[in-house]
Amino acid sequence: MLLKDLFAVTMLLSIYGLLSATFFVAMDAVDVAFTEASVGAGISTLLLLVVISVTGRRERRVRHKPYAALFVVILTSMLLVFGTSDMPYFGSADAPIHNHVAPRYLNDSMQEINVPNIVTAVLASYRAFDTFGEVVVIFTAGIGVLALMSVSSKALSKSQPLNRPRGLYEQHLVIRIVAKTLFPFIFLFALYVQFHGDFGPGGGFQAGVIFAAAFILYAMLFGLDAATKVIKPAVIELLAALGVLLYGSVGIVTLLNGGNFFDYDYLLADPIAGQHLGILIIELGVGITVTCVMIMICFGFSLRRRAYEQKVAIRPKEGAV
Amino acid sequence: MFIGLANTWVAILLMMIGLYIVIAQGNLIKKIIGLTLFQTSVFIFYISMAKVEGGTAPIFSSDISIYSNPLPHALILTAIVVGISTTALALSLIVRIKEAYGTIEEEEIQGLDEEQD
Amino acid sequence: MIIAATLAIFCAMILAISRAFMGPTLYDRILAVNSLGTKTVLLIALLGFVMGRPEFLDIAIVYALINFISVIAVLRYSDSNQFKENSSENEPIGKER
Amino acid sequence: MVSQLPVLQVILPLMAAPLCLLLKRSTLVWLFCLIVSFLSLLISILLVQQVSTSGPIDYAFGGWDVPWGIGYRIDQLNVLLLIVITAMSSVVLIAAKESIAREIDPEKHVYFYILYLLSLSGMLGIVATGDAFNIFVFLEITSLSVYALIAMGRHRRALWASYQYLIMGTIGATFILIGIGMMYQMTGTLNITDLSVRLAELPQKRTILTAFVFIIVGVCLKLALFPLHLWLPNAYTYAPSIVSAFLAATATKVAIYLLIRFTYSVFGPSLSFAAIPLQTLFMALGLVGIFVASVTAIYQTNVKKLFAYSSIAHIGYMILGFSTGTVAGLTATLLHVFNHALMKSALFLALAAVMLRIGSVQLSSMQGLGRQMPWTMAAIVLAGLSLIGVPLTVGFVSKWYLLVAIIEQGNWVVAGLILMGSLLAVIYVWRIVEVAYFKEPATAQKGDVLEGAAGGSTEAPLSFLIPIWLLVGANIYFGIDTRFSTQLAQSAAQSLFGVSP
Amino acid sequence: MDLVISISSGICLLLGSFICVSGSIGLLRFPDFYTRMHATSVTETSGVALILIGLMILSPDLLVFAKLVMILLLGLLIGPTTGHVLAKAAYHNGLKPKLTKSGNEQSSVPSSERGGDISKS
Repeated sequence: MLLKDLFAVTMLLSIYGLLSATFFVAMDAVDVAFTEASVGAGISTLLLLVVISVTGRRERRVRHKPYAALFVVILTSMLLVFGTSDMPYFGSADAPIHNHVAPRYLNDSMQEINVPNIVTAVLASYRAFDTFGEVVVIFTAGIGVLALMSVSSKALSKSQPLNRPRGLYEQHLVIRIVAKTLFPFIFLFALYVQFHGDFGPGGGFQAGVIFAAAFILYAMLFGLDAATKVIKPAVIELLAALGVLLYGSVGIVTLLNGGNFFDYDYLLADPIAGQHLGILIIELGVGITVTCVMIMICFGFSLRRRAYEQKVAIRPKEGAV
Repeated sequence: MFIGLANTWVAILLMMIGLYIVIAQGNLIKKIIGLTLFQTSVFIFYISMAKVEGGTAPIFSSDISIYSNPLPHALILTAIVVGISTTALALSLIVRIKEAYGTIEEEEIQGLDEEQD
Repeated sequence: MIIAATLAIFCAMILAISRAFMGPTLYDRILAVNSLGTKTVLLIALLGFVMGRPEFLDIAIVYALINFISVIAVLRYSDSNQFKENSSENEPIGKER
Repeated sequence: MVSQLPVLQVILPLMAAPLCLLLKRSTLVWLFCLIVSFLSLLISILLVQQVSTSGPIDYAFGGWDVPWGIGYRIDQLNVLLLIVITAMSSVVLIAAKESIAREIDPEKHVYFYILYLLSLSGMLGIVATGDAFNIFVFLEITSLSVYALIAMGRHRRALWASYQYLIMGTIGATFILIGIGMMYQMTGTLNITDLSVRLAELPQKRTILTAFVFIIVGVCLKLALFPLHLWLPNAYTYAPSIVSAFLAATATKVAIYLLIRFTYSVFGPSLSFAAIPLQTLFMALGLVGIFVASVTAIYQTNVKKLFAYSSIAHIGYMILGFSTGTVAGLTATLLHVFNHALMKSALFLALAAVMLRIGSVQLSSMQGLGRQMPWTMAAIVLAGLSLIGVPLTVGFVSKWYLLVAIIEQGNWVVAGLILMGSLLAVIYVWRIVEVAYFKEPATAQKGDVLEGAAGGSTEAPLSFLIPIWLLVGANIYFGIDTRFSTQLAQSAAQSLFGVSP
Repeated sequence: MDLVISISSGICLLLGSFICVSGSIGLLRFPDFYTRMHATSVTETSGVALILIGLMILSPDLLVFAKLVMILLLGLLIGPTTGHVLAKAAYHNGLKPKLTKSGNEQSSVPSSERGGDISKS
């Protein structure tokens, strides 16, 4: 990473995301690849770009304190190589992980849960509480970003005082038309991913990211004001909370029905149907929260950026382009 | 021996590059990029261990008998989400730091802080 | 034949990556990333057939979409003021005491 | 419903957090949080009773048996931590309303309370869970919310402190993730009980040792053990006062819990202490930490920072007890976890009151405060005495147990050094006493004092004095009547040695 | 019948991958941004189309076929659009095509250095 241009580094990170996702496909981890593609190459690149557009793209000067860092890194890597030299070889079927807990998931989940995508079964039923934690993590991040970035409405005047040139996109016809034709398709696809997660790769998280990406695309092309008109930020906040609550309420209902937390067998009379219903609802909760939090984060960044640009523009230094 | 663990060691190499960037770089955004790299490499490490020779993706199909281990996949899905959440929060901190200090270079920020003391 | 195509796409990806590394301009990189994304879509589609489970083409679709969105995003934000060299601010904006 | 207590303990604040968004009004949200927090306290008290009568409680999520699903396991060690966390959170929250109104913009109050509840539930989740990966997830919930909470401080340095903490914390969490991955690789399980069984019978030790080292380093980063403590002072100093009080009372305690849980329950003392010279290392680090941090504390001009360094020193005491590897030493550590939470929350809450009234916690601006805010300053003095370890306070009890444990091992030098460390504590506490009681009140307010906090600073409001004196009272009560705390700590320590092979 | 299928798909795949590789070589070897762009965008569309058609012939069921068609449509829609936008953005921001042999590769005037050389550190 000797590049000084943060922009180039971001591009390379996006490539890294794409490549690692491809690697995950080659390693049979299709769900992970799905997520990594949309997160590593999509959302995180997007966020980095917004931030770089605020902070400036160039690193000031290269200043390394390489010796301490090198020492730590070499020590750690030696330890890691030492530790991994004992590990079972790559792909060997008699490694402990393939023989202790996982066989039950592979062999019995069809009878117990009847969801062909075993990763979904593990994620949403066997380890549903981890996934609940995951949703809460993303909710936390959303609230944290809001707490840090929210601009009071007073500070942000609605009419943009700085006379920005009409950006590339305000005048770009081709891309707007193409995007417009794409939107219905993207939403349809997101819905497919959301509800097809039981049978193939996908699920609430991935669908949420796709939804959010479509929405962010809309905001980028048609402006933030238009986007906030479609969904008010306050509504998004509420929906994000609602998603978490929806997920949790499944657990509460199972509690009230006399089962343990997230024991979907108690949702309906038929345990298998109960499992299906439970997984459906919690995936919906995940989807809603992820969509809203991603939109929330991107809006937060963009609004802050606009406020920042306004402040910059007020200064006598060369303001608008 | 070398073939059998090559995957793991490549993951370790990537991890260490990431860790080095986090520690050595002075630019806050680059630190975050290093952190992302570090985390993603750990994901690679996890996913590598889930692979079974001859297995396919753990999605049930009646004519397939060997699947890769689904549990690490489920764990890493969670971990990816955790990673992006951390990144988002860190980036929002960076924006605030830029607003408050006017720079995102570690050294300059520390200099500004010492000035104030 | 599928395997040959996979390898060819793989080579093409390597070439694209080296262009992304070399730059030299911003747009070269964007172009390289975009072209890499397209090739990744193909690679994933091909890999599905190589591994005998072509059901997982959803991932390829996601790639295509994400690729599109990220190129748009790159161009959108490369349009911003801060990307110019001389407009990086040196003084704090928010007076936070 | 009784059998569901373990999950309710965590789920209650977790579900309450998003509900806060619906309430909107700051006061309402505060009241709601307070109720939730006290309910959790109630649940943890019930859990203490239940565990002490009928032994550890197991709880299986989703009805899946443990190695396959996620299980909670509440034993004597967990309940100790649960009760400390919930009690501290509840007491601190009483004072939150006034303090927050002063230090945080009104439109962010709701976010503050949500993040507060999330960090609370994250900590509870870490403590209650019996699944290694679940620990990681809840660790991240806590960490993310705490980063955001710290960054809400008024000073711009809060941002920088939060960023540093984020980098360190994320590296630590990722290290823990690597360690968990290696353990999983070798055993195929994530459940802690199952792990301990399968790790013990494993022939190859190299990977396990590496996993152990990674987890320990990761936990120590979170713990702010001496050479890895750099993030802590700034984070505690520039965070909003309430957050400082809450964190000082709970965050490092959770990390100590993780350390104990991993060394004793997962890896087992035979592997943890035999394979690496961990005991000697920790003893040395603990001692150096005590001295370096105490000496640094003496030179601080910001009282919050002073106590932050003192926290690092006290982590040193806890690590010393831990490093003995005996029941007595572990009892001392756990007792100190309990007692230190009492002292530090009292001190930081009192500082929050000072912040509320005079808008600064610089030592120089506290001149003559003993006359202006007699009750608050008296609380600081009493809690400070407890920090030193004066008899009849909790500080004395835990130091006494620590000394006994160390002398039991015949380690007189270390015992002497601990006493010297306490002398250093006398110096830094005295500095505050001197300024507050023996200097005339500053006539002209300093520039760095917030506007509106001018001149005649008066006593803190009752909403502060009640929790502060509750804590000070606890400091003295548990210093005299030590049955409750020592019994909790002792049974926890014994259970660890009983369980492990 | 099988033979016909495998031969036709093989031809499509081979042609497609050849086109893709040649496009990438162009991306690497051509002298400036616009020529590189020309190389990739022209070849990419046809290469993607050919490879996907090759796979479509092989597809075992209708769902896979439909997904491949979707990818193809997306590719045909997105590829040219991004190319168009990219070229326009580059030109808009002052990146001049390299016209003569002696011309500097980054012939942009310093004031509009947005797209200028950065990475030569």
